[in-house]
Amino acid sequence: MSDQTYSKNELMICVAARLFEDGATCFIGTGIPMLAAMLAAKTTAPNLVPVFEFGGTGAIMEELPRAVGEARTWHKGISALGICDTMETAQRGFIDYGFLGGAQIDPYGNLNSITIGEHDHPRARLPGSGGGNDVGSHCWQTVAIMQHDARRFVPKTDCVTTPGYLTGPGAREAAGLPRNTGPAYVVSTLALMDFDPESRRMRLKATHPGVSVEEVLAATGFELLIPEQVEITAPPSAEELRLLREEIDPERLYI
Amino acid sequence: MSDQTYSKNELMICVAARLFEDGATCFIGTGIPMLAAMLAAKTTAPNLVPVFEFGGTGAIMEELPRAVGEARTWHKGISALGICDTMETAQRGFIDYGFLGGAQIDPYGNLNSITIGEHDHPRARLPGSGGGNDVGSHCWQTVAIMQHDARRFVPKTDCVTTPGYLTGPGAREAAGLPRNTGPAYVVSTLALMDFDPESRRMRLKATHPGVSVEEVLAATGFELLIPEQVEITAPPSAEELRLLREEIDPERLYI
Amino acid sequence: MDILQSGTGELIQPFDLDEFREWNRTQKSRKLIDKRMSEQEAVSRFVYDGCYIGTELYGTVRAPMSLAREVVRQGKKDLRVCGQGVLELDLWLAAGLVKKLDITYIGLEVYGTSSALRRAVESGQVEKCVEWSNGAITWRMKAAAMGVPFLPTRSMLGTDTLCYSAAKVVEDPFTGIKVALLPALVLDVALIHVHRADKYGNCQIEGISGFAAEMARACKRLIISTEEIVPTEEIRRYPDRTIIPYFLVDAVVHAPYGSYPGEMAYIYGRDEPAIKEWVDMSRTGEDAKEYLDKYVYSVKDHGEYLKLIGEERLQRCVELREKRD
Amino acid sequence: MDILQSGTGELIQPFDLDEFREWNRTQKSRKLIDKRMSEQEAVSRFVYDGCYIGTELYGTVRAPMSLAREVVRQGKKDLRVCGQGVLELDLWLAAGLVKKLDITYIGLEVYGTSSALRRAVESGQVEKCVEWSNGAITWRMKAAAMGVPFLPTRSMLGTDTLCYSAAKVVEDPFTGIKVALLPALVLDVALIHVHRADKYGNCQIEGISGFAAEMARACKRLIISTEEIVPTEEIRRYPDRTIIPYFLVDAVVHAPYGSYPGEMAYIYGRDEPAIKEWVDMSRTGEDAKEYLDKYVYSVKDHGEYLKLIGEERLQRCVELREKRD
Repeated sequence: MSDQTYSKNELMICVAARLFEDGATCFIGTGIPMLAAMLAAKTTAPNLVPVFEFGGTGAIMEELPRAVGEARTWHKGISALGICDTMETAQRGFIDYGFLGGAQIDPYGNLNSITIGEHDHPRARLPGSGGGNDVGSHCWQTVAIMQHDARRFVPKTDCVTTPGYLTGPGAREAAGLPRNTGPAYVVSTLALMDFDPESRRMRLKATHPGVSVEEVLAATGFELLIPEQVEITAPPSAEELRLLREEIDPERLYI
Repeated sequence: MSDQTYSKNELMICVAARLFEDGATCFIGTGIPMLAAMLAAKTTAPNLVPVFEFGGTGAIMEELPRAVGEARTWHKGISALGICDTMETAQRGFIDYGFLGGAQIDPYGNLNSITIGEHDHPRARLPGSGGGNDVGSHCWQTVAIMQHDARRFVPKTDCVTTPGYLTGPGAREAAGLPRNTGPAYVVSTLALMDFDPESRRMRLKATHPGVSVEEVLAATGFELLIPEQVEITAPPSAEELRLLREEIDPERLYI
Repeated sequence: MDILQSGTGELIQPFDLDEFREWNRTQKSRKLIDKRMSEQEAVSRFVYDGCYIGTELYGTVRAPMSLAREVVRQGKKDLRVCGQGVLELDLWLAAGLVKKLDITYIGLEVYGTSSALRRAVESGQVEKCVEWSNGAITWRMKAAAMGVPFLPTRSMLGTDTLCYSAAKVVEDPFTGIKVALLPALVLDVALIHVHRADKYGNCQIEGISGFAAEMARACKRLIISTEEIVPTEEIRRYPDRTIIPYFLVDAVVHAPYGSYPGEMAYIYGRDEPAIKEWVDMSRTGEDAKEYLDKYVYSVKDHGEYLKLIGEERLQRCVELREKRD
Repeated sequence: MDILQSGTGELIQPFDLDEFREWNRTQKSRKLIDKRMSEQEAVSRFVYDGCYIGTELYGTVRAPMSLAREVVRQGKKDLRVCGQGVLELDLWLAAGLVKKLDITYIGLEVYGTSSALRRAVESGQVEKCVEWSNGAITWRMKAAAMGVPFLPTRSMLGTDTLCYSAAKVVEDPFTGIKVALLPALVLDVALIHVHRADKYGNCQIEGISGFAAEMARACKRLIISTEEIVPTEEIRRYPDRTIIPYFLVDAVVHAPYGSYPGEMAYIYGRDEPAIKEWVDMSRTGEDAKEYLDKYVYSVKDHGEYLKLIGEERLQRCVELREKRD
């Protein structure tokens, strides 16, 4: 156990960072995925290959990018091409992981980031499908990063704008999405979730330190699968926190 | 009249060169089109924009290219990209003229450059459709350059591999080819031909110096339209010949 | 190859490839013509009320910010706008210029959702949002750039993004898989900011090319703003860097710091406080108006804007630039 | 969207995009691995009898000639070959290695038609010629590179090129025009020659890029030959020049003068007499065999070949190179 205090974002970043497999290609979006990728590159995944949608591949991330097209996304990179190159690389099966966000998520890992309420007369207009739809369609595995509450973890999202497992087993394939792809994890402010390989429904994997299973269930608007063994995520280590605070986000944009 | 002697190729090059409109974009293939383009650039069309299929656009042609991808095809050029760029530029309607060749041509300007005899068991295997099919499909106007004899000017080519007017008026449009495109001229060793705007059939425009209309007809395996006025092409001028022999093709690869 | 599904979204910019070809034949000169002009002239000549318009890359990276501000200054209205943006589209939304959107993502990246977008859409001022993914909108431009009516993709399948788009799902006749066909997108006007151009419009870019190549080939009018105007000889020395040849270009506007407050790789970095100023001011319509008054309406052009920002601030951005060691 | 017409040509390289994706997931490492090896090793490991193979660009320009000769030396046979070529494919045809062709153009450019092609096809040794245009074959690779099953084009329509191809004509569901759908082409092996690469396979090219970007992304195995092996730091300094990132590459072969007797822009020009030697010798099967004996079979590798050519000749080519003033 760490005796340090840390923010929810710091914890999510650390939990997400530990999911990066070393030497894998990862589609990195703005925000927490960038911090997680930098942390992973400095700890357990030094050979991580970050891919940023507007063309940067294989950057050495010395400073935190604040935009997916910034020069920091191709700093000392392998290649700096365009959005077609990265999206088509993903469509061709070359991107192992993708990180996603959204305003709502459902039990099958479908995400909504376009509208709350009726599409043509929305109560809230969200940013749009963005690259998330492409990432969720083509990357082999995706990880969603979410605030955890019942307004976001809903039985049915108002729209599906990034595909998870859609309506369940076989639905992605039936829709024409590439074979053997789909959501792997959800990292939230309360817990780490994965997906049951049979039902394709979201399943609790680990609660964050100090969070009970009941709290997670109360903050989830649908029936979350609970396995026999629920792990507890390791808190940020002192070294992780130091890297985050001193090297990765010294301006505290996110943490 | 010139008092100089000249070869058939020199004459064809000069006649072809005079067809280049100044400031037009032209798809240039290997061989005579390259010499014609260089001659045009040095005489009547200084603002000619040569386009070579493997990516060179707007080269300043100081030395004769011997291949459509050679560095001379983008020497001091505007851009040096790839074959997709040039072909798509043509498909988008940006290339005004294209120069073509083939083993056979028919009254509608269709060309054959794949096989003589049955396709699957040919008497003669020719190089293939190459860029010719793309040029003939997408450029606004095309000019074919041909040896003139009855084995090449045939009523029906063994195959149609570069589209002329296909089976006649409206046939290109019916096949889906871009509107308002098609063959404009044929430059042969004997004459200059154009196409009747109504019937889309080949029509004699001018005979080369010293060639009679009868000779042209005898060397043409189909009924060539003869207008009331048949012009006579101007022979190569002394300056044209000097440019060709001293500046453009001093190694006499073609002339 | 039946149509298995059709998105219900409006094709807000219908197209005709033969008409586009005819435009490219008759309206785009192949002659080397000096196309340098002020941003006022470029915008007033080529941008018009109701046109379908797009800006390249993202509001904080090599974005045509000086041109985007000029569009606001001239009050071009009822714009139909192509997709993805940060500051540049936010300004247009806040100024009430946008009528319809082919939307992929409009937001403030690090700083979250766009209040200007929310106000404009939720109030009904933006009449229509047709949804696409970032990949899809670029492939739509790529289709036009290739001169073909559509491109297939495996994006968008199975989602409401597809339902609210104008894409169509078919079965591939070669292998039987399902693909979404994305209709070509031919913009009326495109705005692109580059590192250097010659006076004819030959353009070169350093670093990522975003979707500059595709957009430049998918529009009827193309306004280029450039950090630097270079002699044509410099272009001709490195023709393999010319991502946009001159015959695609209608106007060349010399705009040093044209992407400010965003960055321009190897020339200047972004001005974070200036970006945050918009983030804060855009939260309410009133503050957003105040921002527009100060930074757009009260300066007559990009030159005056830069004076307002001041040499010291710009110099600080130069120091923060990405460098090639 | 009915099929209005189907070419009768065989799809000589059937494809499955999900299988290609799986290949790219499991057979192409994302790790930075030193992939340098000799041409013998590269060809023997990755080229196999019956494989579908292609070479980039044209036999006299930035062509992988040293690799093409090694394929002949190792006598890989029953090759199914992708399309366009000059010297490189001529050598394979003369050596009797080719079984099927997706053919666009095989000839000797300035020097006319290819006798080797005529002999190989007219004798029935090449069993099948499926026809495409140059644009079409590249778009087929581009389809695979994009990860989609087909691309549409307005090339080939109305011609026998289409009849003898494996393309299909459909009506565009958006505007009603006819287009030919070109099936994706996923090569088993591709050979590409570049100006510089690092040991991991990151490649940069000077001048035209031909179809290197497309072919590199449309193959299961990619052998790179390179004029120069550079430190990765040099690649990382200009990432915007990396047309082929390392994870596409399986082998990196150091091959100075690898395109000889063809040219390599800014490094060496072509050796015209050497090219003419093949033009003359290839006229008859006997002479062609003699040429192959002398220049391919009797030298053990590219190094020995260069010794046979001699420093003086190579130096003359260097003097004839394209220069940036």
